[in-house]
Amino acid sequence: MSDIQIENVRKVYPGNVEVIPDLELSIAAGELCVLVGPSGCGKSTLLRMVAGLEPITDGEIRIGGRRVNELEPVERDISMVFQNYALYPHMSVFDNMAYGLRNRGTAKPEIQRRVREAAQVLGLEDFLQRKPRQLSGGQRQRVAMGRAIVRDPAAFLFDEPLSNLDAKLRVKTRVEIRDLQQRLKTTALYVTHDQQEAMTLADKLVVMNAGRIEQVGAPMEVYARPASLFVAGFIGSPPMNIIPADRVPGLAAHDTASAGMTIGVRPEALIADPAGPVEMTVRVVERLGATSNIHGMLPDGTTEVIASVTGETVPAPGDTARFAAAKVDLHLFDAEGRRVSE
Amino acid sequence: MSDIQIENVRKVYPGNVEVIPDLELSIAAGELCVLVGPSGCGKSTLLRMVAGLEPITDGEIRIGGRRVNELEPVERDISMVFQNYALYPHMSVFDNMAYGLRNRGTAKPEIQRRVREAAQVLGLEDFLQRKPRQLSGGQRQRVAMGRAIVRDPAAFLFDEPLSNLDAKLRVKTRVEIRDLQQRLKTTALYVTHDQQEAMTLADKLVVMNAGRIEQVGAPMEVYARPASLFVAGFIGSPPMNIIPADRVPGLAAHDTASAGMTIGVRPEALIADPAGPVEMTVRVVERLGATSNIHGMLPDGTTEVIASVTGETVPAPGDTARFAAAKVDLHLFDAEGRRVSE
Amino acid sequence: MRAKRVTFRHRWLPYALIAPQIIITIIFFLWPASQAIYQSVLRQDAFGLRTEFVGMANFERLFGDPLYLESFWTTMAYSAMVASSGMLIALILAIMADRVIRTATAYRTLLIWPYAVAPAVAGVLWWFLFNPTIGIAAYAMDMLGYDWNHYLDGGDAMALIVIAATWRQVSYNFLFFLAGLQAIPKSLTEAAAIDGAGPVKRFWSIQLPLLSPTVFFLIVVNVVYAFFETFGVVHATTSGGPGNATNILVYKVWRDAFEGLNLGSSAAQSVILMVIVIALTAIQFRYIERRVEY
Amino acid sequence: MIENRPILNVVQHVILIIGVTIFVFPIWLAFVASTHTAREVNSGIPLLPGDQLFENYAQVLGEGLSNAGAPPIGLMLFNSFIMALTITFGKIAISLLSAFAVVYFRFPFRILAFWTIFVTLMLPVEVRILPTYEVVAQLGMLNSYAGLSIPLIASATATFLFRQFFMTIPEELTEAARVDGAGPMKFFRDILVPLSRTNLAALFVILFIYGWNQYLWPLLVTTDESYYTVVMGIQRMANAGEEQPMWNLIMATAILALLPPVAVIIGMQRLFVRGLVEVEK
Amino acid sequence: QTEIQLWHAMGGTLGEKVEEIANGFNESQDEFTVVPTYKGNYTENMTAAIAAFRAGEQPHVVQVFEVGTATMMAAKGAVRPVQGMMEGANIEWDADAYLPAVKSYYTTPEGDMLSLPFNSSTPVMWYNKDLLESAGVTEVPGTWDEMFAAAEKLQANGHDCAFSFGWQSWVMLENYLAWHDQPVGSKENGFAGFDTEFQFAESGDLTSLLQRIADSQEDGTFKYGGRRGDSLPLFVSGECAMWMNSSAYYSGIKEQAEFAFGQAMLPVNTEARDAAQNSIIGGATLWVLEGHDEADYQGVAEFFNYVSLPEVQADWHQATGYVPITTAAYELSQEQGFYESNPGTDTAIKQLSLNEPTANSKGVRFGNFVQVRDVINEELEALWAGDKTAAEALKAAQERGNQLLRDFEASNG
Ligand SMILES: Nc1ncnc2c1ncn2[C@@H]1O[C@H](COP(=O)(O)OP(=O)(O)OP(=O)(O)O)[C@@H](O)[C@H]1O
Ligand SMILES: Nc1ncnc2c1ncn2[C@@H]1O[C@H](COP(=O)(O)OP(=O)(O)OP(=O)(O)O)[C@@H](O)[C@H]1O
Ligand SMILES: O=P(O)(O)OC[C@H](O)CO
Ligand SMILES: [Mg+2]
Ligand SMILES: [Mg+2]
Repeated sequence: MSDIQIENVRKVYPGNVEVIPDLELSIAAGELCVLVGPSGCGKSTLLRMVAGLEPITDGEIRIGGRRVNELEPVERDISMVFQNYALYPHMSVFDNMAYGLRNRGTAKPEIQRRVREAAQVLGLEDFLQRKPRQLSGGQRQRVAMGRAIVRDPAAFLFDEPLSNLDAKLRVKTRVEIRDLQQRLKTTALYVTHDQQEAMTLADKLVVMNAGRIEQVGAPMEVYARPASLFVAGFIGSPPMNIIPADRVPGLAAHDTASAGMTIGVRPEALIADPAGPVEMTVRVVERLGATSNIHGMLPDGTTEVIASVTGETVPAPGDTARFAAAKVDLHLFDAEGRRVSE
Repeated sequence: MSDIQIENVRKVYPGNVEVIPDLELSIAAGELCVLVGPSGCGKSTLLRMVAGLEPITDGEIRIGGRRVNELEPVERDISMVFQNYALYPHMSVFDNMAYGLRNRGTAKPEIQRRVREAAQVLGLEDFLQRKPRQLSGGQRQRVAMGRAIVRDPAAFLFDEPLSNLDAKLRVKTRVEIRDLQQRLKTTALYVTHDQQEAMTLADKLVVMNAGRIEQVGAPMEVYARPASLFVAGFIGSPPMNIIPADRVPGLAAHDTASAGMTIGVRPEALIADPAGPVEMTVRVVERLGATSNIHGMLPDGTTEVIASVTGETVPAPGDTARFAAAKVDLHLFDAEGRRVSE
Repeated sequence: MRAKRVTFRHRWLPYALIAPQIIITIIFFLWPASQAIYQSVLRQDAFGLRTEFVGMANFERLFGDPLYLESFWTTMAYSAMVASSGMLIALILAIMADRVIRTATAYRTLLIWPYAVAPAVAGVLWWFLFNPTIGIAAYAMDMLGYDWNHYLDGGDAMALIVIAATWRQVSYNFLFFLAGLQAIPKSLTEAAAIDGAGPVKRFWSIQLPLLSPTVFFLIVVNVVYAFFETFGVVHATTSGGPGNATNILVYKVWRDAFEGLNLGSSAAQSVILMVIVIALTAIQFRYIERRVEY
Repeated sequence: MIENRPILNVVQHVILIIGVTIFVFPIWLAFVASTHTAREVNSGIPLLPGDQLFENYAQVLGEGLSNAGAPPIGLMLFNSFIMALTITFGKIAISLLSAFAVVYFRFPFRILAFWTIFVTLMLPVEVRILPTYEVVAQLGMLNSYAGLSIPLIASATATFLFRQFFMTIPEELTEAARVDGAGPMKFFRDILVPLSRTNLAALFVILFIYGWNQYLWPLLVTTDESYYTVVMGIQRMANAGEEQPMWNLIMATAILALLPPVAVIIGMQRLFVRGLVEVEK
Repeated sequence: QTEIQLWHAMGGTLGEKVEEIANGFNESQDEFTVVPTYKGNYTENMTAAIAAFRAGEQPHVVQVFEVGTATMMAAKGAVRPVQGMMEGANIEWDADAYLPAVKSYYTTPEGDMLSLPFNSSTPVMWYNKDLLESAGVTEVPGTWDEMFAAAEKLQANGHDCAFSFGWQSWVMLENYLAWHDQPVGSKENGFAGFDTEFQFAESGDLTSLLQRIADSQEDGTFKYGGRRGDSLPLFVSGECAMWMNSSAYYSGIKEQAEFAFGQAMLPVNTEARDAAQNSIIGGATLWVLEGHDEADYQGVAEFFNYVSLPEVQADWHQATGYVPITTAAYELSQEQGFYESNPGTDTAIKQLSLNEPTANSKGVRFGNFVQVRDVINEELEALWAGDKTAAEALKAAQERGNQLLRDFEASNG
């Protein structure tokens, strides 16, 4: 259990491609830090620099206070779970988990003990003799986890470990990961592009965009007070509605609705109100059970808006519906997309 | 636009594997019918029999009143969208869409017109000359859709058309599909194993299990009154909590809680109540933004329960929390798993 | 053998499609092969003017002939050497090239050349290089204090044909190994690095096992190559000598037929070879079918 | 990359360069020999090109070495081309069709047909050379391009590779084509053949080289100089009977004989390598 | 015009000469065209023709070396005896014009000439004058003892390899035995029937000589350079001072050797005899194959007649080193002064006619002899390689050879 310090880190790929200009991040010991951001923003690059799989162009990374820039991956005392699991296809589940221990010269009985322990934690006892191809996706994922935990490393690194699972399994597995991490109390750096996953897992949420950090904070803090339009659009599902302030006059105070400002309002903050300022033509209604998403279009004909409502009575496609929002639920952003603090 | 009638259909695969014993289903013209069910329950098999890709062992399928059992796929006037899209990798987007028309001897200008029209509807105009591998997953999916719609068939058949997309895109695309189908008013049979997709898309929802239909109905009807334990557990996310009736004495009336009966209660129907009959030890709390899922364990130590709550104040892992549920939100099932009507 | 799950239905088309190959196979393979079987139980004079049925005598003679058995072992040793040295060298080069991915293509382009050289010509080239009187390789050996003479020394002659045959095949093996190595997901190597395996350990415990389908495939290809296609090499260099040191089975089949004019024996040898190879084919199919199906 | 140490990289390059040098050396020497006089080659071994390049190549291209059974090389090259291309295209054509039939149809006698074809898989013509020769002679195909090439087409290697590849083509593609109204032949032409492009390229290279490099068979079935192929010519020149071989001319011919297959292999390198992987997997 | 196919084994300059002869014939008349085709070495040429015969595609004429004689003779129905063909053709022809030493080899006991002697040779000893002189060897060795003595001198002079030879069975076994009037096999070396057995291993002097040669590899006196003519480079490059092989290497040596060379008679092994008997011929003859139009054979006969013309033969003899096959050609060469201006070029013919041939020296005629030669080659190579002693090698060769003789008897019985 160690902290991870990333200081002034820069990454330039061969061919002079600067992917990360200058990045600063500190992860406390035992914390689960989730990096989230759109594809290509440099999440994996950062993670791989921490792992030692990618040279660090500039800056310093410290794990447990020790500078690791020049260390080989194995010397950094980390474990990594890959997106495609990277299980050794020709080895049994047992051997997959034991491989790292064997390479470190751990004694046989000790290996036995640790692997069995991890297998028990992950419910893999019955599969230890199988090959990865004889396992389902979820089971494979758990083997990858098992491989990471048997070594009891200073830190876990996860690169989109759930993206190969189907929706249902993904939800289930992320609970397991969270549970496990809380019990083991190992520092973890977790990369995903799924904001929901990020929200539910993180102690500390880091939103990245184009190699830079847009916002760092507790998930609910980021959700409640997105620091930028980018974060506002990225976190939350269905995503926050982004409405040019001049489009819906009644929504916000006049003084704010100036100079290219935009208003953000979450779908669940829109409340059906026949006198509300937001008028939309309903296109599609999705009934999700407890809630329904109403997809509509503002009268300007270009701005799409989603309202998330509970209850049985919903408008039908083609109807015109009106919504209101409480002042406290409105987020204001300036022309550069930065939050205008209120 | 034609209706589809499936009557007494039976399917036995070579090797005497009976996959569908006897199935009856009627899809009205213009209706979007979604088949949902766990993997291996026979959804694809049924769809493929309708498409003409799989011989029908027994029974009859009629499209637009015409018996199609003996017809080749091409003669049935249907279009199909495959799970992996099955785009011709060596043909441009244009050629992919035009191929079916060319094979039918459609005139060149007509092909041009129809493909351009479809491309416009789907926002593919700029990609017509690209090869599938040069497209993103979402774009590929749209090409597959385009290939289906250019022919203006009597019916669309979809086999898990979204399962290769990531979560965000899946949500977006299903809205598009719904929108498109509503505009074209083409009869559609849609297979998925994702209950949320099924719920949001269907005019008519068909829940299948092991080659049999468990329930047919409008999505909200199925959600509100699941006909069986299977449907109850399958539809809704997080899934309905299934609690042996004798485990939580205070929850339902004594007389119902007998003889192996079970009570179903949806996570959102559990309301935090310090005096509520449902007591659980909190294991994990997932904060999703507007709502939070609280995963816990009943005192019996084996029954897992999820409560879905709104609001900022949530219990922490390790806490004990209590919940209540309104009588109307309880679903009762008998020992065979059939709904006990109330 | 399996077909696709999705098949077409047609009454005569499949027959029409398969007919050309079947016809060619029957005329130019099955018919001659059955002739070979027929001839293997006959004794004939060279011109085919007198024929006598001798039953299994030709086979009995072969199995009782120490020279045939010697030729058999020679072939085994030769094939093993060609296959193993060819694959080993290719593998080493491929590993090196795989590690320097960006320049791999340049090396590949250079290494590909020998593959284009006919075995017979490869034989001629190496014969030229090792010619005891004018060959530069023989000269170099001489400088190193080794008196190279493949006309006399069976070991030298064997080395010569092994080198000539291997030289050409290394190119081919290299292509497959490089492609195979590059197809191994990078993340596996990385996972192994994190798991504390150094480059050598990674190679033995991860890359090589994952390369095993390629290795298996190449073993089959190389053995078949050594068995049959290197006829030209032998013919162009040692002609099976000195003594019987390089008289490999195919060469013997040919020589007994065309130089020895002993058609019965040659046909019997053909039959034995066919049996061996058909067995090999069946094994290969078994393996591949299993691999495809898992 | 892990272990990104400069010394390791240097070692790798050194090994590769040594490897390449050893492998290219015989060809270099052949070239060197082809630029000297016969006498220079026979006495001492030059390592650098001489000044006879033009003379030697002019001689082999012009008159050849007719007494050693080698007519002017132009004709032999042409024959090699015809033979290699006939084998290549012939084999690809019949193999594509028959692999299509075994993979995409179920029909009576399919298994029999399958084995009829596949017993030939690894049996080269060398093991049944005499009876094959007699069959070809009976069919009057000695001294003809047909006799040179068709018997060598009778092998299932290409069929086997196509079958392996076809088995990996997703079934959905076939179904999509059926839904799109494509019958078997249309599917074959519009989908299967274009998809097999890289495999075709790989096979083209392999078969071209196979055909070009044939040696024993042409030696047997041709007695008419106008059908001699170049590989056979080289071997004959080297096997000069009772004389000292003309190494300079032999090597000039060898270099010329090398160029077409090398051109094919290098020109198609990218597709070839990709095809290899797909074929093999 | 009718085409006459002629398959031959004459590579290099010899091949050019064959083409010259064919052209000469083609120009001399306009009814027939002889098309010569080089089909590889003697073995390849012969077996290609046999394979072609089985396939019904045989040439009219095929050149077969002397060891194939028994095989060809046995193929009744496949070959057309020359005597009958020539006599039946519309030409003037005299069988007695051919040198007896040459003719007898290819003639049946009944006096029927089977094939046309075309290129007959005999092994001689080629020597490098310059080398011998500089080593102080004034007299060309005439006996094996002198050979080894010369070798010592050469080595004292810093030259390792004294001698080598090619066609080893022919030179060192068949001819050695004839030269010393000893049998290769029973039944007059096979002339008297197929039921013959080899006896060469019984010759003690042969055994000890071969052993002595093998041992002399130790100091490099003898160097083995391969079968047939493969060792020619050893001689023409100046590496070995003496080389025993066919007289027919004359043109090749003349073209390539950059030193003064000469030819002398084969050395005598005084352990066996004081003086030589005579050597036996080698080279090849032209055989006529059946299965063509009768009219074609007229052309073949005319061609054979042309080949036998004194001018043609003399020219061939002088250019190649093959012996003249007709008395007329020999006399013509003498008249032309060829032997005076090229001393030693009559060595071959002198060797052949040194004495009246005995049963041991008129030639060999064994079935399957092509394979027997392979066997002998293999066993001798084992001897040179030190894997066997001379006695073992000869014994093994004899046993394996006898087996081949029995095979031949069985399939041609
Ligand atoms: N080896 C490389 N050489 C050059 N550019 C690279 C290399 N690897 C990645 N990149 C580029 O760096 C950028 C960041 O890549 P990275 O893999 O870190 O993104 P990511 O955030 O993990 O995206 P994703 O969610 O798609 O995995 C991308 O633009 C990518 O193209
Ligand atoms: N060709 C076949 N031969 C035999 N059994 C088959 C065949 N195709 C499918 N099955 C079996 O039929 C059952 C139903 O398969 P089907 O593909 O219809 O399921 P599905 O509901 O579409 O599942 P999924 O959600 O995984 O696609 C499965 O048990 C499957 O193994
Ligand atoms: O080289 P040649 O033509 O003299 O023939 C040598 C031997 O006689 C062949 O058997
Ligand atoms: Mg990434
Ligand atoms: Mg399915």
